[in-house]
Parts: sequence; C-alpha cells; structure tokens
Amino acid sequence: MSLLQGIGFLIGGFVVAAVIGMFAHWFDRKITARVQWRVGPPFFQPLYDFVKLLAKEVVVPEGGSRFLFLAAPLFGLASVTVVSALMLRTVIFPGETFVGDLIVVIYLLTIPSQAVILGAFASANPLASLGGSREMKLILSYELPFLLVILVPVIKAGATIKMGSIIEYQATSGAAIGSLSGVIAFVIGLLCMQAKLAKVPFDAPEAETEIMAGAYIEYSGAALGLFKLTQWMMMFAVPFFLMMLFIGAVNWQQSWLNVVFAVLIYIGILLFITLVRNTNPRLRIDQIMKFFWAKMTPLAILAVILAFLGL
Amino acid sequence: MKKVFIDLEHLDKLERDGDLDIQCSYPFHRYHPYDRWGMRPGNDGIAALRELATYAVVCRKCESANCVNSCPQDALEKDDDGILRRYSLRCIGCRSCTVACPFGTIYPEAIPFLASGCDYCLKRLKPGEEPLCVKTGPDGAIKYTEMEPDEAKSIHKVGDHLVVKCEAWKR
Amino acid sequence: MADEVLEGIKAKFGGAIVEVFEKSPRRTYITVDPASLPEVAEYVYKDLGARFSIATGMHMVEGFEVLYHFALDNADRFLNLRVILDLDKPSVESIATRVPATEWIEREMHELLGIEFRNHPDMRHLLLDDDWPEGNYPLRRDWKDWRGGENGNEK
Amino acid sequence: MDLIGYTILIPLVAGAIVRIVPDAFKGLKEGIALVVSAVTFYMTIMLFRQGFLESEWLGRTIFRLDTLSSFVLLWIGFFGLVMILYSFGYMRGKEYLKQYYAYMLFTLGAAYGAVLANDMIVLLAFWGFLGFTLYMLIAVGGPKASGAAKKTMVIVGGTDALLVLAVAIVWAMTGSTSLTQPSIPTITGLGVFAFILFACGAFAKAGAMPFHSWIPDTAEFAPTSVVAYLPASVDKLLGIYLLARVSLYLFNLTQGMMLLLLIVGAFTIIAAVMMALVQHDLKRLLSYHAVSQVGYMVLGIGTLNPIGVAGGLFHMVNHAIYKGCLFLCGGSVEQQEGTTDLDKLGGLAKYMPITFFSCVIAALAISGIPPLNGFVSKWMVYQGIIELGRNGGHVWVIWLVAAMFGSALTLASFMKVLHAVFLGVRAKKANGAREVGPTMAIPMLVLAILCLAFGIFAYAIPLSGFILPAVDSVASLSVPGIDEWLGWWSPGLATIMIIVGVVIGLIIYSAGRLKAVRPDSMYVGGELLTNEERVTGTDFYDTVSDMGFFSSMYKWAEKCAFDTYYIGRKISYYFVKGLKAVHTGILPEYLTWMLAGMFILVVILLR
Amino acid sequence: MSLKIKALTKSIWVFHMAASPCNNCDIEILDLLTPRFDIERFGIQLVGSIRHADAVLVTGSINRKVRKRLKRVLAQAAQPCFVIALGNCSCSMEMFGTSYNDNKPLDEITDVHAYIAGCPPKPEAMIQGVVALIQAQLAALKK
Amino acid sequence: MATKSKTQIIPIGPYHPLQEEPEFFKLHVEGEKVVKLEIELGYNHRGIEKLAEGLTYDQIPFLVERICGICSSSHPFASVNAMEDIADVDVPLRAKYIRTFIGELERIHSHLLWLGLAGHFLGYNTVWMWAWKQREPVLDLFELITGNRNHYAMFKPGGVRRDVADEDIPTAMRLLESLEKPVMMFTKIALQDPVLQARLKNVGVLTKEDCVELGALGPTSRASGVPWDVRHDHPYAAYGMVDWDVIVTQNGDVFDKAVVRLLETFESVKICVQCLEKLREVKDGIDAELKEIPPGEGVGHHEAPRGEVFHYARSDGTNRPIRYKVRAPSFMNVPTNHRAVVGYTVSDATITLAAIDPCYCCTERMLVVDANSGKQVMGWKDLLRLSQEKTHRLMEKYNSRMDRIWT
Ligand code: SF4
Ligand code: SF4
Ligand code: SF4
Ligand code: SF4
Ligand code: SF4
Ligand code: SF4
Ligand code: SF4
Ligand code: SF4
Repeated sequence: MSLLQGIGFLIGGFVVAAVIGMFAHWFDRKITARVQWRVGPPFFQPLYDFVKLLAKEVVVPEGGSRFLFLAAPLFGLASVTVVSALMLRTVIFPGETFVGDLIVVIYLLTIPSQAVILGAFASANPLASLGGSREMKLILSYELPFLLVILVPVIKAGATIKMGSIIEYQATSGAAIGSLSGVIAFVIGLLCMQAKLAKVPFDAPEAETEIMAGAYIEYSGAALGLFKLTQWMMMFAVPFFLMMLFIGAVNWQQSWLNVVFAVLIYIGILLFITLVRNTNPRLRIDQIMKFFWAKMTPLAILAVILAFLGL
Repeated sequence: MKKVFIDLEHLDKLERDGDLDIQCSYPFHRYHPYDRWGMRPGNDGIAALRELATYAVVCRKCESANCVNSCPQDALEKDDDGILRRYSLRCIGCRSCTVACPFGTIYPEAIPFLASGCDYCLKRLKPGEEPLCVKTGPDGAIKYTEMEPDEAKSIHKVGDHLVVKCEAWKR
Repeated sequence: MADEVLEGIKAKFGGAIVEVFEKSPRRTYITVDPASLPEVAEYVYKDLGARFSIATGMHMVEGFEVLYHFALDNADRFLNLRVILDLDKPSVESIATRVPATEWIEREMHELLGIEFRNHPDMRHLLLDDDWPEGNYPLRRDWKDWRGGENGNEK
Repeated sequence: MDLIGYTILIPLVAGAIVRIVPDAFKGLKEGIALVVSAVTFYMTIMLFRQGFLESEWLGRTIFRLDTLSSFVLLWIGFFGLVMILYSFGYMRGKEYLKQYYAYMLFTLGAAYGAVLANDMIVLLAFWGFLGFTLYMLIAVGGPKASGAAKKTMVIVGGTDALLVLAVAIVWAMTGSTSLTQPSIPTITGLGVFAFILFACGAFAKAGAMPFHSWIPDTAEFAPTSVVAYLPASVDKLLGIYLLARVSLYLFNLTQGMMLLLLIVGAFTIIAAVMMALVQHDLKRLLSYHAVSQVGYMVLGIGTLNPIGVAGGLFHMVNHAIYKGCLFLCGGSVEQQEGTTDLDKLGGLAKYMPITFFSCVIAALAISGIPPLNGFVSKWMVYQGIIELGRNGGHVWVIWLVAAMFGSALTLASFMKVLHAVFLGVRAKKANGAREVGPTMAIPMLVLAILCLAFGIFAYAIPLSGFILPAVDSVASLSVPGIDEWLGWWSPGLATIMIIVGVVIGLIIYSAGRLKAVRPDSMYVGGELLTNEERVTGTDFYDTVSDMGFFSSMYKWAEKCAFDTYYIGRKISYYFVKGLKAVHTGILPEYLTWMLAGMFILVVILLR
Repeated sequence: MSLKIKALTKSIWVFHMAASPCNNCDIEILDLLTPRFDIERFGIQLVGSIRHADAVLVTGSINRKVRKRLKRVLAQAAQPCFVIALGNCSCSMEMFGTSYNDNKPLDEITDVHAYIAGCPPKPEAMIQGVVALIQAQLAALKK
Repeated sequence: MATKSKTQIIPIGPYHPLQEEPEFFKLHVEGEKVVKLEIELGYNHRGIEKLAEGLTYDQIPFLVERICGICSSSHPFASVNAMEDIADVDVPLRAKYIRTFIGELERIHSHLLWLGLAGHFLGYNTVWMWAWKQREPVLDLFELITGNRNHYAMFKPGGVRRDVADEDIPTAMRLLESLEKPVMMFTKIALQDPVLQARLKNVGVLTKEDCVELGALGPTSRASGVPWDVRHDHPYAAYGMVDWDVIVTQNGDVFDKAVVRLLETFESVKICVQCLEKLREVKDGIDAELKEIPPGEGVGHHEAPRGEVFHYARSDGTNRPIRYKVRAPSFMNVPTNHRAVVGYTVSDATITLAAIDPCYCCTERMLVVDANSGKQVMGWKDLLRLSQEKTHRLMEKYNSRMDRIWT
C-alpha cells in the first residue's frame, strides 16, 4: 500500500469512525433517556459537546507530567483512527490484507484504554490514579476471554490471523455466529465489548459517583474532547470489529442489502450496549474480575473447544 | 431583701429630655438576632420591667379595654386582678394596642416583637454589687435598695422583686 | 411504676444525686454530681439499657450545664442526666469510652462551648474550621459576634 | 591468533590488569575498561561483517563464527560498552571498585568466548567462568548481596554441572564435542536426557522458570549496572543463544521436546508476570519481567518454525535492549532517590525527564505496544504459534493466549511502575532529585532510541540485518519471503499511520484553545492534598492477589514453594549429609572445588 | 463560528457545588435531571469534576470553612465557566448574616453571573434562570 | 515476597458527586480495601443552635425546617413537639392527624429519593430516574396540601398552619394508591436482581452491637435488628392511633437497609391513608392557640426518614429560647461509617456511606431563612420573573466582562 493511499484511508477512517461514533453516542444517550422516561438530547448533541470542549481552556494539574498529560489523548485518538482505517480497508479489500493484522488490531484496540491510564497517571491525582488502576484491571479482566473469543473465528477460518481471510471465509461458508461456538463467543464478545467501552456495569474506572470522573477527573477542554471523541470512535470500532469477526461485516460485494443488514446489526449492538448499561448497577472491580475470569473465561474456553470440534 | 426600684415618671422625663442609655446584664439574648452591624439592641431587661410596671401601676384597667379589643392577635388578656398580660408568643409587635389605649398607657417602645427578659439579676450579683441597670441608669430613677411599698408615696409593689414609683396615676 | 428506674438510681447513687425533677411521667431530669457522672451514665446506659440520644451543653447562670439525654425506649421515657460545671473552667470526665456514641457530641461541645472533657480520645475540631481562633466559643452566651472585625476574622 | 582470539583475550587480559591496578587510580581503571570495551565492540562489528570464521586449535575447530553467533556477539559487545559507560556514573562512590571493572571485563571476555565456542568443552569452560564472574559481580553489592550471590552460585553452578553431564552424554553418543555438527535426534532416552540437561543450563542462564529464582534476589541486591549487564542482557543473550544453538543445531527436536519448550515458555510468561504484578520493589519487579520475557523467547524457539524462531531471537535482542534500558532507568532512580522501594517514590517525571522518557519507551516496548520493537518480535512469536496451528493440533491456543495475555499483564505491571516512580504525586517534597549525568543518561537514551528504531524499521535493520540470516542458516528452517509475513503492512508504515493519527489529534487540539493551557492545583474536591495522601500505586493489583485462587498461589510463592533453590536445598540437605566434611560453608571454597572439577574435566576431555 | 456559539449554548455541563446548603436546592437540582424536567434535552448535564464544568451552581450560604474550598474549586474550573448562585442562601446574605460561622453570600466571594432566587427555587425557575443566562450570553456574543 | 501493603489515603469530598453536600472523608486504603475512615465535618455548619436563640418560638419551625430540605418537616415536627413539651399543651386531634400525614408523606418521598440516589451511586441511573419519577407525584401532593414542593411550613407550635381541604382528600388518596405499584416494583427489583444483590449483600455490615453502642438510628439501626423507632416507642402525634408496623431486618448490610426503607414506604402509605380517612371525620380545629412558652425545658422528637430527630429547648419565659439543641439522626449515623466501611473496597465504601442516607446539613445544623416569611407568598411564576429580572440586570452589568471571557 502506498503512503498516500494509507493516509487517505486513515483520514477516511477517522471521519467515518468519528461520525458514526458521534451518532452512536447520541443513540446511546437517547435510548437511555427513553428507557428512563425522558426526552433525551438533540441529535447534534455530541457535536455540540465536542465543539464546546474545544472552545474551553485546558487546565493542567500542577505536579503532574505536563507532556504526557497532553499527549495521552493523542495516542488514544491515533490508535483508534488507525484501527478504523485498517478495518475499513479490510472490509473494502478483504483480499489484500496481511497476515497478523488481527493481532495489530487487537493491540491497537487496547491503546485507547492505555492512553486513558497514562493520562490519568500523568495527572497526579489520587482519584485519577485509582481510576487508571481500575482501567488497567478492567483490561486484565476482559482481555483473557476477549482473546479466546477472537480465536473462535480464527479457528473456524483455519488458524489464520488475517482478517481478510476470516471475512472471505465467512463470505463463502457462512458467518461464524452461525454455530454454537460462534454464538457463545459472540455473546461473550459483546460483554467484553461492554467492558472495553467502560459502560455500566463495567464502568468502575470512571465511576462518577465513586471517584468523580475517575481517570478523566483532571481533563478539561480540548484534551477532554479528544478523549471523548476517542471513546465515541471506540463505539464504532469495537462493535465493528466484532461484526467483522462474527458476522463477516458488510460483504458489500455480494449485495447492497447486506449493507442495510450490517447497519441494522450495528444498531442492534448499540441497543444491546445501552440496554445492558441501563438495567444494571455498576459492579465492583473485583467482581468484574471474577466475572470475567471465573465465568466468562471458562465459557470462552468452551467456545474454543466447540470451535475445534467444528460446532 | 433588696429590690429593684423604678421611678417611672422620672424615667419618662429623662427619656423625653435626651438619650437614655440604660444597660442590662441579663445573660441571655444579649444580641439582636439580625444585628449585623451592631446597631440593634438585644435584650433590654429594663423594657420588660417597665412594661410590667406600667401594666401593674399605670394602666387604668378598663372594663372593656380598647387595647384588648384592638389586638389582632388576641395577645392581650387581663388576669383576675384586671392586670394586663401580653402573651409573648402571640404578640407580633404591631402596636395596635398602643394606638387603641385612650390613656396612652402602652408606649410603642415597650412592646418590641422580641420579648425581653429580666431576672432581677438574682443569683448573679455578688454581695454588695448592684444590677447593671442601676449602675448605668440615671440617678434616682432606678435603684437597688431595701425599699418597702408605700402607697402614700405612690410606691407600689410589683411582684416580689420590683417596686415602682408612679405619682401621676394615683389609684 | 416507672419509678422503679428512679428508685434504682437513687438507691445506687444516692449521694451523687443532687436533684430530681420530674417534669412529666415521660421526662425526668436528674442532676448528678459531676464526679460520679461516668458511673451513673454507665449504669443508665448499660444496666437500664437506655439509648443515648444526645447531650446538650449550656452556658447558664449558675455554670455550664451538660444534659445527657437518655431514652428509655421500652418505657416511653426520657432520662436527662444533668451536671453543672464550673463557670470559669468547665471540665468533666468524658464518658466517650463508656458510652461510645458520645464521642462526637463531646467534641462538638468542646469546640463550641469550651467544655473540657477529660480523657476524651480525640479532641480535634469537629465542625469548625481548623483555623478557628483558639478560645473562641460561639455557643457561650457572652460570645461576641465578630462582624466588628475582632477575633482575626477575615474581612 | 586471529581476530576471534584477540576479541576473547583482550578483555580477559585487560581485566587482569585492572584487577592489579591500585584503587587509587580509579580513572585509569575506568579508562581501561572503556577503551577495551569500545575496542572489542569494534572488533565484534568487524567479526559480524565477516560473517563466517573458524579458528582451529589442536586440530579442532574450537571457535566458530556463524550468522547466529556473530550477531549475538555484536550485541554482547554493545552491551558491554553501554554498561561500562553507565557504570562511570552509577558506581561513583561505591565500594569494591577494584573488583568491579575487572570482573566486568572478565565477563565480557568470557561471554565472547562462550558465544564463539564451537567446542562444547570450551563452551563449558567459559560458561563456568561466567558463573564465577557473575558471583563476584553480585558480591560487589556488599554484604547484603551475599545471600543472593550464593543462591546464584548454587543455581547457575548447579546447572553448569548438568551441562557438564550433558556434554559428556553427547560426547558419548556421537564421539564429537562440536556444537554444530551432530544433529542428534531426541527419540532415544539418552538424547532426550541430554537435551533436557542442555536446556536446563540455558534456562538457568536466561532465567526461565523453574531456574529463575536467582534473578529477583540478584536484582534486588546487586548493583543495578550489574543487573542490567548480566541477568537483563548478556545472560539472556547467552542463555537463549545456547538454547537456540542446541535446539536448532545440536539436536533434532521431536514434537515432545517442542512441547517441553512451549510449556516452559508459556508457564514462565504467566507465572513470572503474575509475580511481577505484586512486587513493591522496582528492581525486583523488573527482574520478574526479565524472567517472564524469557518465556517469549523460549516459546518462539519452541515453535521451531522460521518465523517463530526469528521472533524468539529478535525478542532476545529486543529484550536485552529494553530491559537493559529499564534497569538503567531503575539505577538512575536509585542513584537520585536512594531507594527503589516503589512506596517511597513518585512524581519523578518532572525532575528526570530523560530517565522518564527512556523508561516510558522501554516500558511500552516490553509491553508490546506498536510501533515499538517489543511489538514486532511478539507479533512474530504469535505468528509462529499460529503457524503451529496450521499444522493441526489444538494446544497452540494455550500458548497464544498465554503469550498475549502475558503481554497484557506486563503492561499492567509497567503501568504500575510508571505511576509509582514517575507519575503520581512527588513522594518527598524537600529532596531535589535531578536528572542523572550524561554518562548515565546517554546509555539509557541510546537504548530507548534503539527500541524505537527497531520497532519502526524492524525489517530494514534488525530482521534483514541479522535475525533472518541467522535463522536462514539453520538447515531445517528456511525463511520464506518477507512479504508473506508482512503483506502491505510494515512497521514503518504503521508508524507513519500512527503519526498521521497523532497529527489529526494535533489539528483538533489546535482548533481548540491550546494556547490557553493553564496549570492549576489538582482537583480533589476542594481540599488540598497533604503529602501522605498520595497514591503510590503499589497496591493497584491487590484486587488480583486478593482473589481466592490467586491469593493462595501468592501465599505459596511467598513461602518459596516454587523456588527450585529452596526445594533443591531441602533435597540436597539430605543428600549432602555425607559430604558434611567438605561442606565448610565458605563460598570461595565451594568455588574452588567447582572450578577444579571443571578444569579436570576439561583436561580429561580434551586430551 | 456560529457552530461554536451554538455549541457553547447547547452544551452546558454544570457542576453542582453545595456550600452549606440545606440540601433542598441540591435535591431540586438533581430533580432537574429526572424525567419530569429532563434538562438533558437542552444539552445540560451534571458532571463530577469541576474541570469539566461550564457552569457552577452554588447553593447554600457559604460558611467559613467552605469558603476557602469554594474559592479554590472555582479557580480550578476551566474558563469560560459561569457561576450561578442558586437559592436564596447563596443569592443574598440576609439569612445567614448573623451566623457565627461567618457566612457570606456568593457575590461577596466571587463574581456571579446569574442569580436564581427561591427557597428552593422551583425547577422551572432554575431552567428559566439558566435559559436567561444563555440568552444573555448569546446577546453578548452577537455584539 | 516484599509485598506488604502500605496504607494510602483516598480523599472523598468535600465536593464529590456522591454527596449532594460537602463532606470530607479520608479513606485509608490498602489497594482498594478500606482499613480506616476519617470523617471531617463542618462544611455545612452554620450555627443554627445559636441562631435559634435569637428567634421566637414561632419562627423556629421555619428555621429548623431549613436545616434540611429532604426531611423538611421532620425538624419542625420535633421542634413543635419540644415546645409543646415545655408548654404542656394538647394539640387538637385533627392537627395531629395532619402532622402525621405530612410526616409520613415525607418519609415516602425521602425513601424514594434515597432509593434513586442509591441507584445513582451504583451507576444504576435507571433506578434513579424511575424512583424520582415516582417521587414527583408525592411532591405534587405536597404542593396541593401545603402549597410548596419542599419546605412546607406546615408546623406551628400548638398545631398546624394549614388545613387539609376535604376536596383534596380523594386526590391524595388516588395519588397514594397509584404509588403502591411502582414501589412494589422497586421492591421486587431490589429483592430479585442478582447483580444488585451482588453489589449490596454483605456489604457495609453494621452489627447489632455497633448499632447499640453508637446509637445508630432509623433504618440504619433497624436494618441491623435494633428495633428503635420513636414513633412506636414514644408515641406522639397520631402514631399511637393508627395501625402500622416497625420494619426490622437482621443483617445490617446495605441490602437490608434498602429493604427496610422500601418496606417502610408501604407502612407510610398505610399510615397516610388512615390519616386521610380520619381527617374526613375529625374536625376539631387545627390549632391549640398556644399563647406563651413558660419557663422550663422540653424535649421533642420525631422519627424522621433517617431516624430520630431530637430537639431540646430551654425557655426563660420570653418568646425566644435560651438554648436550642438539635440532634439529627445523621449525627449518630455518620459515625457508624467508621465501622461499617472498614474491610470493604472503595466501591463498597461509597455505597455504604450513602446507605445511611446521610445529610450533613442537619448533622451540622445551620440556619436559614428570614423567619417572618412563614409562607411562600409568591408562585413560581413570580419567582421566575424575579430571577429573570435579576439575571438580566446582572447580565447587563457583566456583559462587558463576558465579552472578555468569550473571545
Ligand atoms: S402589639 Fe401585640 S399586644 Fe399589641 S395589639 Fe399588637 S399584637 Fe396585640
Ligand atoms: S409583619 Fe408587617 S405586615 Fe405583617 S403583621 Fe406585622 S406589620 Fe403587618
Ligand atoms: S394607622 Fe396604624 S394604628 Fe391606625 S389603624 Fe392603621 S395600622 Fe392601626
Ligand atoms: S385601654 Fe389602656 S388603660 Fe385600658 S386596659 Fe388597655 S392599656 Fe389599660
Ligand atoms: S435587674 Fe438586671 S436583668 Fe433586670 S433590667 Fe436590671 S440589669 Fe437587667
Ligand atoms: S435557598 Fe432554601 S432550599 Fe436552598 S439551600 Fe438555602 S435554605 Fe435550602
Ligand atoms: S437527616 Fe437531617 S439533613 Fe438529612 S434529610 Fe433529615 S433533616 Fe435533612
Ligand atoms: S417572604 Fe421573603 S423571606 Fe419569606 S419566604 Fe418569601 S421571599 Fe423568603
């Protein structure tokens, strides 16, 4: 891939992820409001929020590491942008991907969380530290089942870690979700996604009523805006990643109906996120760990075994 | 036993003449609750004493008292002896009674919204000491002496600890 | 009937009881000698099973009064133990170790009224700011408002 | 004598000279050490350029330079130079100077020798000598370190003895002591046994479980430069070199042996990193990572497919770089703050920016964050594992998950380190920590920049430069085209993409009011924090260690139940009863015994 | 530029700061978020950290101890940030003028951009107050 | 393993979304486990006891009403009880029923409020929204009967200030009935949701002994098996004349505290309905026409939603007390956190701190309002207008400065 093409995809990925992410954020808030018998924010609310944050000054806490404090949001944004670009490219040219891009995506998907952690630590605030450490523990909790879950389509597609092949495999022999192991893995994947997006019940890192805004406590203005934007873009990237692995993403080459179908599925996933977050209280961080390690991991292992058995 | 003695007319006269700054050492409510700038006086025991004295001695004890009738809060009542009594929880300090009394018995100053208290400085005086009102009050108008009531001299007993001199309104 | 309680206290601490005032069957005020307050309080709290409700500190004419309000929940009755302390240097034995619930209120009385509670585990400020001027007890009746600019109040 | 001989000899001789030079001439000692290490580094470069060289002596090919040994040699030379440079600043004012530089040089020479050795006997000799210098260098840490030194001696020396046995077996089986010639199949019991013995030796040197337990103790008590030099970099290079050498050249591994390697690798990764997670001492924590990372190399080599092996070797180099860097950072912190206790550190980022920068880079590299070097080598290891899956079998999932999850755990514990040392609230307000001097800063920076460079230009420099040739030279592995692995994605492009991403962020920033950045006191609900109210971060993962299963594991670990040293000591306690007579308890005496034994062996075998 | 202006008025994150209140104002603020009033439809959100705030709702009379913290917290806000005195307590001093704990109204401590009176103000009044503030903002911006 | 944990301090507050009011907790933690709690008060202290000495007995109910806005009738309730204790008057039966009705209605609103906030603290905002949605009708009922959503100004020494109109009773009844269903739903949610149980059960356990020792009150103690309830033990107003039960559970954890509150809500509805029934019949006036508070001392209390509110008044015969003591339940309940929080995690600590339903306002007792203002004379429209005008005025004044800020 040429450099220009890469940059083109990058900018495209950014725009797509940002727009869809904003929509997802609005959707989330709107549905939440509906569930709670409220009206909810207007459609352009995320945009307003973001622009407003840009218009505000950035306060840097004394005693923290100023450079890291300001740089952390950039890392998060950059990686989610790259992920979006990669995935878009994969969907558009499934044949042209490279071996191991799956691993790249997995790694890049954790970077936003790490950026949050570093930013939190850089702010030298004890509550932010607590939030950061919780975020780290959260990563530890969901990472194990998440990896296992990802292995299911990998196994199904014949031990390939090329996203393109996974998509192509699904295009020919049906979506990974179309089997027992696929279903189990997909559900676990959804829960891991919930954690990855730090939504209730897994929002311990930014539990507003416990540790204020947790990791974000010291952030303001554009820096906070970048973090928010990253969060919203993750609401595009993570579900899309799961869709790609389990549903074979868009498959737009086959029929345009598939695009509609994919959009519907995406909205369905968003709905799931929102409903789960509105019908559960926040779990304690140790409960989260136990939940993922003691409950989800064995299930995920089961899914992997089933996948091996071809189920 | 020593008693507080008040010469009401003397006091009135002094008041008309000029500033009368009688201090009181009543320990409670020393400051006015809304006294932000130190302008408003707090508890003024002497007002309580004067009110008591006035009702006991000056008031004409009208049969159908205008003051009682005029009170919008039914705060004034007469006891068995015909002596007026103002109930602190009811009186809102509107001073209708002041206007209503044909004899001008009730001075506007005498009925503040916040009732004052006087304990005759009982229990608080060291031997030989005089109440603060006596010390700061005008000579002769307030005294702390062993004084017996003497109707002839228009010196009346009001309660156990107070004697009042009032000549204008002989009974 | 209720007077079993009263008789019991009288029998046990006859000498320490200075005065008993029964306002109504539901409210009893007992003035006790400050020196034997801890024992009486402990008796009321432990043996009579009373619930400690609160203590009120007062700056009265005769001296500082501390009223410990105990509720006898089974008998619908409030027992109020009163101690009268010296005006100049009010000081009484803390009962916080015997009746743990009194810890905070004793702290509060200490900072607002300047009553010293001997052997109290923790006498820091409870309500007022840490830089509240020393020896400035707002609940005393001779406390002077500081809007005059006295007492180091920031203007 | 050829270049090889000089390379080995110069440091040894220089070491002896330094040993004799009186302590008063400190500058001279340092000078000699620096010059010698620089010179030999240059010579290793020459050798590396040369690519292939054999040097015969007594009719045997004693030393042999091939694509595998040449790049390991190069790195040993490099680390020797870097660490000696660093030592100038670090060792200032410390005791035992006389020994220090001498043993550093001895180590250097012996390490060259061990890598270049083509004859197992020669290898043994240098190997044993390395154990001895290691012991002495640890002992530089003063009386506190003697326990650690003893433990090291026992473990490393013990496995050296196993090596001797292994060599004897191989010799008996093939009649040759050449490291490169025979391809012994591991089907016979004896072959398996020999391989395991060799592997034990390699594991102990590299610090793989279960022979790891000397590393944490050493790290805690030995001087940091020593730790950065030996357990963190050179020993790792040597151990993995040996492992690669025996498993790729000497033996012909079967599935079972591969499984052994994979198990050891996976177990090492997870177990060590779990231990690291809860440490409270910076150096100790780093040392557990030094153990854990070995797992990746073992895993990579265990896959026995080209990409896996290349990944393992690459990881070895990378690890030496970033772990060396991390230890150097730790040493700098120790020098400035006087402690490596995580509870007592904090908020140093402002005061030591260079150290902080290097440490962040190295920490992210070790955690495998793209686009740093750790990511590339780990990625290759993962691919190697998945490659295994291509050939059927199901267990590869375990290795993959262990490796990837271990990486997450690594990240977690480095987040803790970054927080506890550099971020968070400054621990002691009064103490004015400053950046370290240039002799210490430069090595750290160089290593950090290497982390970046090897990540971004992974293919251009290290892979095509020395990793792939080394792998390619092995008969059983042939490297396919690089494109097969990388597709259109290359780390360089990745970096550019990430940079563009950052630029997008920067544009957004500048659209905001970035100029209006204002420093202000931190917000904790309106209160001001006192110094004691800071969060050090050492307890971040107590939640993990408090969980039922893990808490008991940790309790066991605390009781040293997993420490081969203690287990061995208990066992040997009964065996050794008979040998009580020679058991004097004086360590140098043991050493003498061992050296003597080794010497006798060498003589007998070479005859 | 108009998007910016619009954004500024359409996305107001408020931080609620209780400075010796009686709770009622505070509860009514929370009430604003709940279904009947739902101020989220105007883009108003309650945030947990002062750094995120565009407007600070100060309730309660401000006593000696809280005053210092209040000043500190207000200084920590990212500008532009509005200060709204909510409830009679913080609007005026009269109620607390006589307390020994040295209470002061908000405008003696910091600049106040809007006053919302009432004890407690009705939720509708609060909304109206904020709307008034926004309108004034807009007017100021248009000039 | 050199991993002995060191204690670190996590500050909570004074400004913290957990608390609607400022309060400062220092959590001493090891990792996330709390080992010790330090509580720092004083952010709300406004010297209400001293201020009460300056006000007349008539004014004091308004003053103490503004101690707290949540149970803004509890303090006046206790306060008039104390005054009536001094004066030894008997309040008309109708006034008693009205008082009881207001007191219980307030309990309903307060418990719903707590439930919502507890949900909010747990990140369960749906519960918050739903509970508060159900709370609105209660506030409407208050507005109907007392003229205001909060700070009802219903109590006066000797009676109540406003009567309940007969035509309002059916509306009130309807509202109360409509309440039962949602509360039932909440109870079910609380009792059955496994996730909620995981968060609440066996968290922040307060033992019976601790409760007795620290004098914990209200639902806090009743959840620990201590059946203290002054409504039952020292009946006042109409509590002795209506039929209801004291709710007691045994575990003392946060879950039980929630259960107690929910079940109490039903009891309150029951009491309210009975009071309304009685109000249809009993028509003996609403005021005892108290004239004067004689010298003496008196104790009054009321079981507020959070526990017993205790007032003590000392009179010298003037129309102001010489000492006025207020003890709110939270003053006794907050120190229980010292014990209840220790041993749990930071996340648990926050919900435990909230579980006693603390409101520091009354713990610290402050003063409010111009006492002459018995009733809110203006409707909300006027207030609105006032505030608008004032805001406009100020905006003009500040316009120049705002320009500076915005550009
Ligand atoms: S001043 Fe008092 S007593 Fe006189 S009329 Fe008015 S209310 Fe009645
Ligand atoms: S307060 Fe004013 S309006 Fe009210 S009764 Fe008194 S004089 Fe009349
Ligand atoms: S003018 Fe004054 S005194 Fe006369 S009737 Fe009117 S209010 Fe009463
Ligand atoms: S009208 Fe005047 S004289 Fe008559 S009773 Fe009243 S106060 Fe006395
Ligand atoms: S006697 Fe004492 S209390 Fe009475 S007025 Fe005089 S000074 Fe005041
Ligand atoms: S204005 Fe009224 S409701 Fe608001 S805090 Fe003050 S007293 Fe409470
Ligand atoms: S406990 Fe106190 S602060 Fe809380 S609601 Fe009741 S009266 Fe108000
Ligand atoms: S009359 Fe005035 S002081 Fe009273 S409530 Fe109304 S606005 Fe407040």
